[in-house]
Amino acid sequence: MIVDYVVWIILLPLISFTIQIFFGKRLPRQGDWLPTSVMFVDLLLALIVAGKVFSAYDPDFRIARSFEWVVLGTTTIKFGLLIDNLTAVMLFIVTLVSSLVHLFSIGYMHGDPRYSRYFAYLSLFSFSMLGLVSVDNFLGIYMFWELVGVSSFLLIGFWFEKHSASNAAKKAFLVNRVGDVGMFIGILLIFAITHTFNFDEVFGKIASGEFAGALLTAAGILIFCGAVGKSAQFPLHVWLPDAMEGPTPVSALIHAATMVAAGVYLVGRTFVLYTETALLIIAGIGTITAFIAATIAVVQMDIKKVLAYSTISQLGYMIAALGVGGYNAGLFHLMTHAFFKALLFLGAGSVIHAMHHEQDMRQMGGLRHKLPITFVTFLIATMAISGVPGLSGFFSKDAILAAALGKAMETGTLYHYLIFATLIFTAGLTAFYMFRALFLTFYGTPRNQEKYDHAHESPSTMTIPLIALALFTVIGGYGSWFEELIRKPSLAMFSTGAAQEAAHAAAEGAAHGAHTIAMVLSILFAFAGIFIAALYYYWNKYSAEAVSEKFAALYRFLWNKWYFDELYQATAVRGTLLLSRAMGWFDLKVIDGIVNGTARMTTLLSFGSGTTDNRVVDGLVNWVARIVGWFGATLREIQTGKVQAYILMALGAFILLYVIQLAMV
Amino acid sequence: MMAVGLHHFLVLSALLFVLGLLAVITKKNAVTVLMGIELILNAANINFIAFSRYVDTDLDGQLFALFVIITAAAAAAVALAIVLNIYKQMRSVNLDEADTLAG
Amino acid sequence: MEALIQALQSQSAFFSQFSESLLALIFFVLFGLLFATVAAVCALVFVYLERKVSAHMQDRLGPMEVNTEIPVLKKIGHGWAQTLADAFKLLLKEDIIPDAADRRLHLIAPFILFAAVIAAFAVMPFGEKLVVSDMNIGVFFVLAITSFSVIGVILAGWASNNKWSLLGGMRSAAQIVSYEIPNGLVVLVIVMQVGSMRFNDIVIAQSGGILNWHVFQFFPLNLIAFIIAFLATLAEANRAPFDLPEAESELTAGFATEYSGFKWAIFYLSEYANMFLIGIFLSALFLGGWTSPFGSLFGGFFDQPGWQPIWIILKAVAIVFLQMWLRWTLPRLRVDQLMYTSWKVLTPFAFVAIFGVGLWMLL
Amino acid sequence: MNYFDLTFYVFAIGAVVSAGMMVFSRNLIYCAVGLLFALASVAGIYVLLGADFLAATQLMVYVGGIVALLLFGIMLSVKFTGVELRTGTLQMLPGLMIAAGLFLLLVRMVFRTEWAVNQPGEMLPTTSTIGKRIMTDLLIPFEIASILLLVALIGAAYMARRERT
Repeated sequence: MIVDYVVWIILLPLISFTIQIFFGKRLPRQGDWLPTSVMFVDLLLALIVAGKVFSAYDPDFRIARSFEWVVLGTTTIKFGLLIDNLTAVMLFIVTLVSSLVHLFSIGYMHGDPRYSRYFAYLSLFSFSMLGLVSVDNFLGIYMFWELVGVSSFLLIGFWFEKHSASNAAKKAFLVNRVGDVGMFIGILLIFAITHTFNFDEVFGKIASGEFAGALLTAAGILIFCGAVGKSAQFPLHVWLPDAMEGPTPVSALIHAATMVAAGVYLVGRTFVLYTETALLIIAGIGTITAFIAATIAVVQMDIKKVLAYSTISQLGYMIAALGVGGYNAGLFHLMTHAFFKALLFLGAGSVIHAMHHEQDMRQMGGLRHKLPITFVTFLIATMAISGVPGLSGFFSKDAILAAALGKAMETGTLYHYLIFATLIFTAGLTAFYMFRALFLTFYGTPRNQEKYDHAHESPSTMTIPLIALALFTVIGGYGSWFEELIRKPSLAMFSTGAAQEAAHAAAEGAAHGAHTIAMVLSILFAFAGIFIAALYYYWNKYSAEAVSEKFAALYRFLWNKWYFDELYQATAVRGTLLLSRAMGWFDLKVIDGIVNGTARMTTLLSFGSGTTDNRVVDGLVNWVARIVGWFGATLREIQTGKVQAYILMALGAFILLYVIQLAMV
Repeated sequence: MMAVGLHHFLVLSALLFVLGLLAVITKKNAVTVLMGIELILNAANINFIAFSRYVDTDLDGQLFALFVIITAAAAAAVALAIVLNIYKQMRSVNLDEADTLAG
Repeated sequence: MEALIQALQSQSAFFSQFSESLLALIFFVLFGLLFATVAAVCALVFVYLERKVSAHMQDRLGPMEVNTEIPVLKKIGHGWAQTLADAFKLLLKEDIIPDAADRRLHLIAPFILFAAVIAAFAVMPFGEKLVVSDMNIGVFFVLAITSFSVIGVILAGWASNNKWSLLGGMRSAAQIVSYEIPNGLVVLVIVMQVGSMRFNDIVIAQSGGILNWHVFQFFPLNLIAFIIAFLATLAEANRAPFDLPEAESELTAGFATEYSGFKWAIFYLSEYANMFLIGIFLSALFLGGWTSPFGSLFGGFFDQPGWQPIWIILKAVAIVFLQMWLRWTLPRLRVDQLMYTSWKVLTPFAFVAIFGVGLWMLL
Repeated sequence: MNYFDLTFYVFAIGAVVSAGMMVFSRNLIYCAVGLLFALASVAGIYVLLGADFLAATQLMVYVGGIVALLLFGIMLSVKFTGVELRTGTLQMLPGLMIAAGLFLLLVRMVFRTEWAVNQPGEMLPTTSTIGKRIMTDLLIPFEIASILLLVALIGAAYMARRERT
């Protein structure tokens, strides 16, 4: 029953994509109503599914149904759906954000020459993302993973006339490919060892100890590579800021709320795969990402770039949370982040729409009078992401910090204390740069009077999604249902033997003690960040320019995004070019030189020998030649150059051989 | 005359095979050569199916013949396209006249 | 048939004095003659029908007068004897073979065409028991055996050694080959649903009244399939609006230009026999075949075996009437429109139908 | 001589005679017609061997497809208006000798090999078995065959199209 609903949730966007891509232009209003209404139906279905799943109120709730897909000799590849609490939550998030973004896009994309195709792409994305969160095996997740990548590629490069947009699309696709290749190798490694793609069967093999050791760690890290690419983690985070070249609602849906969270979802879904070593790497990468992205965001002037780096930073938080064992906290943050980051992006989209596609914050200012609804919702989202108590972001971020501190106290290693310290400092940075963006955009005096005068509040198709998301941002963190329902999967769940609940309980206890400290620290840092931002940009007590001049080197370092793009340009891109140039040089100078040298030497030699040849040898050779010539003249009759004659001769020879052999036996 | 059995089919197939071969060897026109090839493939198919009935009683032979038919269809299409191209180049499809590359 | 012969031999002393193979030979010939006759009679009826349909549709006065002096028959009126007169005229006309024509192929071509159509009748289910050979690949057999007609048409066009004939033949061949594709695909739709290619299985799957007919299942996918099948078979039979191979205004009479007398009659016969074949084929696949549309209504009275041939012939005649209706209503297509219809309209929709039905059955 | 044998001889003689017509006729269209009847007779032979599905496929692919294609090929590749469609032959005598020799060898092999002949059972419908095998153990060959057909389709269409300059 639930499975049927989920099948329809996945298939409906595919159907609307098919209709839209082929007939969209001929439908009334270019067909925008079709994918939009389909997404709202999907949202309704997802709510029904969530209701049915949560009414059981059982953390171990799961329905799996699969069919035999390919039978190759003795190996059967199954394909199917897995529905548990996590899937239900993800289905709800995706359909909610996607339907609101569809609605928002009707206003935002109005008048675009490829309006109908835009909605077709959105449908394709929704289909892929919904499939991604519902399949029950690695192969399926990989297929949908790539489909999500393709739709992201299509949407980033949607305005492909712009050179920067088509380049950004290519960059996103290529950088993702690096991670995906790792993931693909990981999946093949898992298949090679366990002979199955199915999650439960693979985890069962791990639980029974058939799949362990260094190979398991390697498989985990390889699978994590996919997450690194898709969730824009260090060192593959460079594509996400460029992806902001796509339409802003797309940034909200794909590059903030859902697709980039797929990496987090992947790590969560395959959590039992990761050994302690793998988890430490995951936590480290998440923390580094969170910190680097936050520092870059501090100096950005483009409103979407700020949000992009903030997304990377928050994804780093989630990954780090999973890495320190805060399974629940990471996925909780995934959900709340989806709400407030989608809200932030749509708010930014509303601002950009009002400012006639101006994205530079230096051109804005004072917009709170002109865009009241956008301002209020943006403020709520900013407070949520900064961790102001009472909003959803506070609860989830707090849970992550508590998990990090709990892990540090439990293990007592330096690494884990370092991770905690970095994360809490980054929390302060987050509050600072988000409020900086808010003050620059909405407060102060208008810095571009002309654009300010033309600004106007967006139509209701754009403000309704803002209000709806703001509502979820406020209430999303309350209640303990998430903590109780999304439980960290333990190996015991997949082993057939007796359950081992003891380890699970012990870990919970340590985390609880850390909670209070973490909460106090996080509130402290959040308000410190907001206060400093206000000092600089609201009260204007200090001048930001002065600081940037004083620390010019650091500022340039951050402004250039830690020189990552330059680094990759210098190593990967230039390296390839250099290598090929070196090859070319080698071919031209060395090999050609050798050949030429040989040729010259040969000329000399032959000149010398030629004279002797002409006189002495030729007499002999001519004689031989005449004999060969005679043979040749006789035999060339056979070589007619006609295939049919050759076939004839080959067959004749065959028969001759056969007869000879018969005669000999 | 003995009752029809495996041998009859094999002899029939051999006869069709050599007839096809004869067409391949002796015909000047490329299209007729192609016809000869089709006949050869059919002779082979008779063998496959006869063996699948008389020797190996599951359907492996028939399946093989099916794939042969598929391949023959693809081959005929491509070969005819080539023949038409040759005709465009040389205004003739006689194999003995297609000797541009012969020294 | 083997069973039939053996049964006859064991039952009757008269038959047992002949060898089995001789009897088989005789039966082959008998069945062939039977079907040729049936086809000829059908064609006569349909020619008459076509004249009447066209007359009523286009207000043609036409042949309303041909009659006899025999008192009883004279009463019928309505030019009933026209078609008989036609037949006599055709049989008695001189058989002209152009000087430059290839005599042998000129002779054989109409018979290839005719044989292809007649052979397909061997698997047509006129009733549950009323079928010559209820092959398990019946539908596929029909598609395969009717592809002979392409060869007949090309040969007729070539052997006449005439520009019109050759162009008509080539056009017809291209048309038949193109429309075989959507036709084969939509036949697959039905075969997928039933899981068998045997005609009787397909018909039995639709028993129980009009609502169980395939055309109303999987709405609207099967309806689309039926429309595609109807148009594709119409084109394969070279009927208007797809009658380019014999477009009078362009090609005189297409591949049949150089034919006269009896051989021309064979072409004529094949066309009408083919229409009837299509009628039976489509009604067996989509319209319930020999089952009654009433199901168990009227106490199952119409479900008795005796009604079976009547039902299927009624349905076939209805389809033939539809074909005639289209011919006298629609103008002819251009060649490019013809190819466009096949490749860019019918084939994609046929794929939609296959995919849709497959998905539907999976869910 | 029973029913089965009679049918076999009818089809076998039909196949050989029409194949002979294909080989020895000088008229291209006659060659094609000879091939047509040879292929149709081979389809009959398939039926005798219990391969009903293959027989229908043979008719469909060869008669409806390949022979029609060949006829088109002949008509497009020969200047046939005014000139008769004739093809010459090459090396007829050596060809005949080789063919006869090969035939003798093949027949010798057929009769001297000890075939492990099983008594054939009843002829059962093959279609569903073929379908199931194609979709299970022969899936990969089947997919490759479909890709081959696609490639051939595109390649043939590309090669045969009119040059646009």
